Amino acid sequence: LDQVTFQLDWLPGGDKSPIYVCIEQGFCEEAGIEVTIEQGRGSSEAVTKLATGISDIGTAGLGALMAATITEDVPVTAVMSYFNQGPHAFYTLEGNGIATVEDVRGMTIATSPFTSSNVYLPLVLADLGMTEEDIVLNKMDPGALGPTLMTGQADAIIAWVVDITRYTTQAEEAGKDIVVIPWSTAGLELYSASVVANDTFLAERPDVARRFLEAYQRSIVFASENPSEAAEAVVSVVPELDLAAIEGGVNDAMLLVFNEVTEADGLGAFEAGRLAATWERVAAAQGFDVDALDPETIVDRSFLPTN
Amino acid sequence: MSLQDISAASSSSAPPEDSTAPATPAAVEAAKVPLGRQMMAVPGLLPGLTIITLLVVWELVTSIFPIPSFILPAPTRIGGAIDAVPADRWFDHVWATLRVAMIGYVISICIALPVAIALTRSKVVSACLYPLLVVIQSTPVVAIAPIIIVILGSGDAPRVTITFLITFFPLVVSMTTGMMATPRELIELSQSLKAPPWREFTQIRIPYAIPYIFSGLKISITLAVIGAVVAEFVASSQGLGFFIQFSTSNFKLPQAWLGLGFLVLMSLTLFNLVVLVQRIFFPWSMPKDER
Amino acid sequence: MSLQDISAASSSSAPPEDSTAPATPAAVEAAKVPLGRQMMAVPGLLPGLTIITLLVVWELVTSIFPIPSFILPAPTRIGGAIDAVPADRWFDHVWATLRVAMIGYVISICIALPVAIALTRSKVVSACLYPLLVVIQSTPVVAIAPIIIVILGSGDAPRVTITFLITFFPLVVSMTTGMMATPRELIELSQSLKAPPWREFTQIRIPYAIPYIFSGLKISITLAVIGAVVAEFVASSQGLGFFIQFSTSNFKLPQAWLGLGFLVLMSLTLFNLVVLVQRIFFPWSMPKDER
Amino acid sequence: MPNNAAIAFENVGQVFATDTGPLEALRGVSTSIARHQFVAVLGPSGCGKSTLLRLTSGLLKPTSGSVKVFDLEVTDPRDDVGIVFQKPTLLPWANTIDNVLFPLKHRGGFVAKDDRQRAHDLVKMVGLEGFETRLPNELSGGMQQRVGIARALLMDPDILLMDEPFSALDALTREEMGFELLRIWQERPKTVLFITHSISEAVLLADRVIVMTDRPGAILEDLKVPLDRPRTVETTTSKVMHEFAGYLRSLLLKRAA
Amino acid sequence: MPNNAAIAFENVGQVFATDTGPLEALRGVSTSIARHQFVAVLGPSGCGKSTLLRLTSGLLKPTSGSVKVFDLEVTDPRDDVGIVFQKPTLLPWANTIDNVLFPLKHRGGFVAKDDRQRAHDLVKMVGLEGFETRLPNELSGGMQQRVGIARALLMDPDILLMDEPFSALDALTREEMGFELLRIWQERPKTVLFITHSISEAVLLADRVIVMTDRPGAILEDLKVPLDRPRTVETTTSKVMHEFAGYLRSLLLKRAA
Ligand SMILES: Nc1ncnc2c1ncn2[C@@H]1O[C@H](COP(=O)(O)OP(=O)(O)OP(=O)(O)O)[C@@H](O)[C@H]1O
Ligand SMILES: Nc1ncnc2c1ncn2[C@@H]1O[C@H](COP(=O)(O)OP(=O)(O)OP(=O)(O)O)[C@@H](O)[C@H]1O
Ligand SMILES: [Mg+2]
Ligand SMILES: [Mg+2]
Repeated sequence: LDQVTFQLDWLPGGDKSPIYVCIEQGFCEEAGIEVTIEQGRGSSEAVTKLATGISDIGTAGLGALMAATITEDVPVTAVMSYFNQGPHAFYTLEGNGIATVEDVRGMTIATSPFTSSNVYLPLVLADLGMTEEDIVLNKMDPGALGPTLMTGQADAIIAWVVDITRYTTQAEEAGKDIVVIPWSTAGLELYSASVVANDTFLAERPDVARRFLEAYQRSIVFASENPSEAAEAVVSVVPELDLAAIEGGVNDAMLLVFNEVTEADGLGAFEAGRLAATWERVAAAQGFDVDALDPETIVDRSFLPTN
Repeated sequence: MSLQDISAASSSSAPPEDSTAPATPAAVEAAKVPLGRQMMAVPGLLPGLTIITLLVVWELVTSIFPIPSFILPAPTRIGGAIDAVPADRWFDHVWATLRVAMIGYVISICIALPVAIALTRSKVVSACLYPLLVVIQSTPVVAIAPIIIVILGSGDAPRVTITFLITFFPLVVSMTTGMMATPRELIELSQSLKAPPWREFTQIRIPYAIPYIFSGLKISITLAVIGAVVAEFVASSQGLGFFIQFSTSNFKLPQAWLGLGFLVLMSLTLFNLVVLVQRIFFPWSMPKDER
Repeated sequence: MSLQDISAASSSSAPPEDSTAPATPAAVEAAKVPLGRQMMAVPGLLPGLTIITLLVVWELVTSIFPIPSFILPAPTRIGGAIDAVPADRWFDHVWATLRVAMIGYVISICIALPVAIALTRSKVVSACLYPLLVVIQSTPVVAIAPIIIVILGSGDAPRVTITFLITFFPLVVSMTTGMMATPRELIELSQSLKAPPWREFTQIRIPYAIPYIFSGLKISITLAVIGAVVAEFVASSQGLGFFIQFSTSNFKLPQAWLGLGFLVLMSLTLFNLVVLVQRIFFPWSMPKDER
Repeated sequence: MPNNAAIAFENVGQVFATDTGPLEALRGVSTSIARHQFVAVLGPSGCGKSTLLRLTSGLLKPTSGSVKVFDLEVTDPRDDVGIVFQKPTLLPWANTIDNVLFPLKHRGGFVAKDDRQRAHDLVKMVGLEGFETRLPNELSGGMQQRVGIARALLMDPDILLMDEPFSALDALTREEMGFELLRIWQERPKTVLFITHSISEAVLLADRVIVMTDRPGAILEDLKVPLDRPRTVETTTSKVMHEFAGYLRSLLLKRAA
Repeated sequence: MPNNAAIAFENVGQVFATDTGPLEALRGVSTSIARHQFVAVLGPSGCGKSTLLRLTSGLLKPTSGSVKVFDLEVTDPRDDVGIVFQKPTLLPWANTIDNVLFPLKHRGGFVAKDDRQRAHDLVKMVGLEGFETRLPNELSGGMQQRVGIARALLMDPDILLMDEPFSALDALTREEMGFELLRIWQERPKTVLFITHSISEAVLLADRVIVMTDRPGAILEDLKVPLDRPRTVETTTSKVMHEFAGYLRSLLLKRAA
């Protein structure tokens, strides 16, 4: 069997289920691949590990890869999209008077200090004619976001839509109802989590990469069709996790994988226009020169399974 | 190993009541309010009671006030989380953290001692080395974690290194301070015997520095656990630190708190072990009534 | 404030060469290899040279070996990042971290001293309090960050609290150890004078414990900076810790390293200030040749 | 016990508990010292003289019997007692004057200009003029001892306990200090318990000499000194003194037999 | 200087630099001590006796002049020198026997059963039988001093430097210890520099007595003791001894004039 080290961009959870499905359902093995999972602590860290060859292939935010490429020219390339929408969203409570993104004007918003959402926040606000001055932004540990929202210390928080189930459960305990307002509803269209790979790996073992992507895609489809089995796959490797919660996480995540964009472009595709739009957003958000990078250079569609 | 040994970490200046021991006036006064002292007699009673009281208050507070469990779960609820994870997984996590903490701690001691000796012996070495030590100490581990991981891979090595980095400085500072505080008379005694210079350390400065060294060892043992945990935050897929972070990010708070409980228990036990080692091997370095 | 004061943190047992001072044989021997000692004479020369050497080696290594700059950028490249951020932003970040570190440190000292006195005075208090201190010390801040934030809001308060929690234990342990190590004769001298008991502390135990206390202060000052940084990881939108993490997560690595450099510089300066305070106010607590 | 006893020992015994077993230091010591009496204690090394002094000071509680000072059982150090310890026991961080002033500062008294003047006078009296601002480690052994003496005299205590205060002094300084002590004692009468190994010093200074037996310490003899006051340099060469000293010497030597 | 001088001082001066100004402790000390000579040093407190001893030991380097031991300039402590310090200077964590054995252990010698036996014999000799396993803080002042003496004798050094070794001892123990020292010195001859404040002790023990002046210390007189060896208890009462002691006393008192 070919050995592949798969890099997660964060801790295991429902949104990471495909790689566990790949292992537990034997898809990877059928493709002649044995996978080792390397856990991650954020997209930048994942990109660094992929760039140095600690891992071969994995998931990371496309924005992070763009930033890494333009500043450090890392030898990492995106080979497949995973989330074809931004996962960023406002979470608020029923009765806080926020129904659309526009309603956050003048509100107190809590966010974690280093989430990529912060980068896009000014863009979303700008689209609606606001700046960060129009809201009160508090940055805090991600673990404090939920409590802060429930205790009313913040009117809304910024979190990812993959966490809907978790926050809903937490709100239930506090006797509250969660309202989720994805930024895509305000027109933030971009690729986020993508499958990215080390260039050396792609160059030296293209066949393995192809077989892996095929198995991985199969796993994604399986997970979206069988969320409870996908959750079981995760929990059987990581027994600390709770089956019901993970199943919810799988469902939440799949909304970002299978949606109208997928219907239009296909699973895992990098559609040129959307890719360019993503880069424009990233460049605007981080103050890069839009012309400094051709976003096409960081993707390689040749490894995508032809389905 | 129980909690009683903690008390050995401190004491009043008064000796215990013992009919044959010399009693200072302070001891005599204490005889008038003997409850606390009587309780001291039962090993572990007071520290145990303190912790139990704390848990009871905590339970009451969480049951009386409407504190949502995602802010502060009740102890009983935390205890209930023990089933959330199979026993052998708990063991794995505890063992992973303990292993890293202990290896890092031991390495730290083994390196800190010669470094402290070098710093004590030579002013030149000291002038060159001290700023580097402060630099290392003040570099936040999280900031250089990627380098450590890239260089050391993803086994125990990076975590042991991080633990080492966190525990090292307090050890060096206390050891050096102790060795430098050795009274001039004792140094002169050593010099007058024209012994090999390293014996000045093994037989005079280090024994003299024992209270300082143990002060450093006590500080560092808890830092070793913290170090292992921080290392797990940064790079790991097991250990209590990983478990806590993982549980928190999955909103499983009672389980995270239970992990925290195990962590605290581990720290307490290790701390008490250090105190015990001092009591057994260096009784003279403790106040007389503590031996 | 320059680097020279670091050397004061340590010394050899030999006094400096001074024609009128009593010279021990060690000093005489040193006269045969005077280069290092001659360099000692110029304040800050040796520590400065060490750091410069380090930077040069680093520059050479990064230019000779193909080390990708996202792992270890060359110092020159890091220096170049100074323009990445306007000077007043740098100042804001430095000031935010410095402020939190200093406030936390001072509060820590103010609370640690009475706690150490209570631990020293009463064995019962000690038996009850010590386990709690170890519990607090061994609780990873990151794990309880949510509670701290929910309780204290999002101003400086949670960050100061975190800094306090990190610096507190080493201070308490070293202060307590020092006060308990006070020789029995001196305690008896105090008792024989029948002075108010607190004077035993102010005039005997605390002065005696000064070397221990400064050992704790030196350890804690660097921890205070670390604490402020960790606090910024957890809850902040400014400060060097935030800046480093932010730059890292945006892959602006030279800029992150420069932030690290400022952090290290801040630590070094504060550490040296502590050493300076000891030298100015408590010269007798340092080896004679260091005053 | 008579009402005018400044210090009274009633069947005092002291057993030290040590890691290597109990050690009986004193056994059945009973005696009393009248107000303003000057009592010297002689005895072999390790017989319990310092222990006796520590019991009187209240730093140690007897394991049997009782010690009374001014008819009150001693449970605590008292503030009318001044002690010269066998070791100088100076604060290493304080200079000579500050060490001498320490009792005043430590009891919380305000250090007036007057007190400072008195401290300077005492330092001068013990022959340390010019060493006021030196630290203990810059003084010779005998000088350190003299700082300790000056310190005990500063508070002008009712009871003065002195543990071999002149042991590190040369003959001349020793004699001078002895006469100074007598002068102070006569000017401002106080009860003095004075431990020494010098027989002639004991005889020259004291009203009474207590001779102790070897460990466990007990009182071997308790003798009135047959010499008039005031004692002068001439006394040192008087025949009575010589004979009495000779008797004491024979007592102390006897234990060997 | 003659070739057989064990210790030679040549115009030795010592000035201490302190925070509060320089202090001249010794000025122009020149003398030499023959091999196997027993020399006592007398002098007022603070005159520089201990300083002289520290210079001889090599723990201190003179600020002017030179000190030679066996014709070699002293730059370093030597291993054929044994020292009894003025303070006992025991290791607080070691018991009596371990403190006595310390020089052996510290020099790295293997502690043989034999050495242990010798240590026990020495402890017995200084009268501390039964206190072998006690820690220093469980010993009386005089007992601690005796441990220090036993320790210095363990290595049987060629040169023995003793700084008021018997100052905390009672008359009898002092005399006994003096005679023991003489016995050892006669059995295994060595050069002894013996600082004391007891004139009679100096006369009883030494071949030569050096009397020093007040600070800055210099040699006032250097006298041969007109007494034959061996000295015995009878010597202590002899007329020659008495007269010589009287002369020394007058010398020491003279400085006051
Ligand atoms: N703290 C202690 N613990 C154990 N034993 C002690 C302690 N203090 C004194 N002793 C023992 O008690 C006995 C008497 O000691 P003490 O100090 O009173 O003697 P001393 O008469 O003052 O002798 P010296 O003239 O040598 O000073 C000694 O045998 C000593 O070993
Ligand atoms: N380390 C030092 N620093 C400064 N001054 C010192 C030091 N050691 C000794 N002195 C001074 O040198 C002088 C001589 O001291 P030394 O200890 O030699 O006297 P001594 O003759 O031994 O006196 P004693 O009989 O009292 O022990 C004293 O005035 C003392 O203050
Ligand atoms: Mg005594
Ligand atoms: Mg001396």
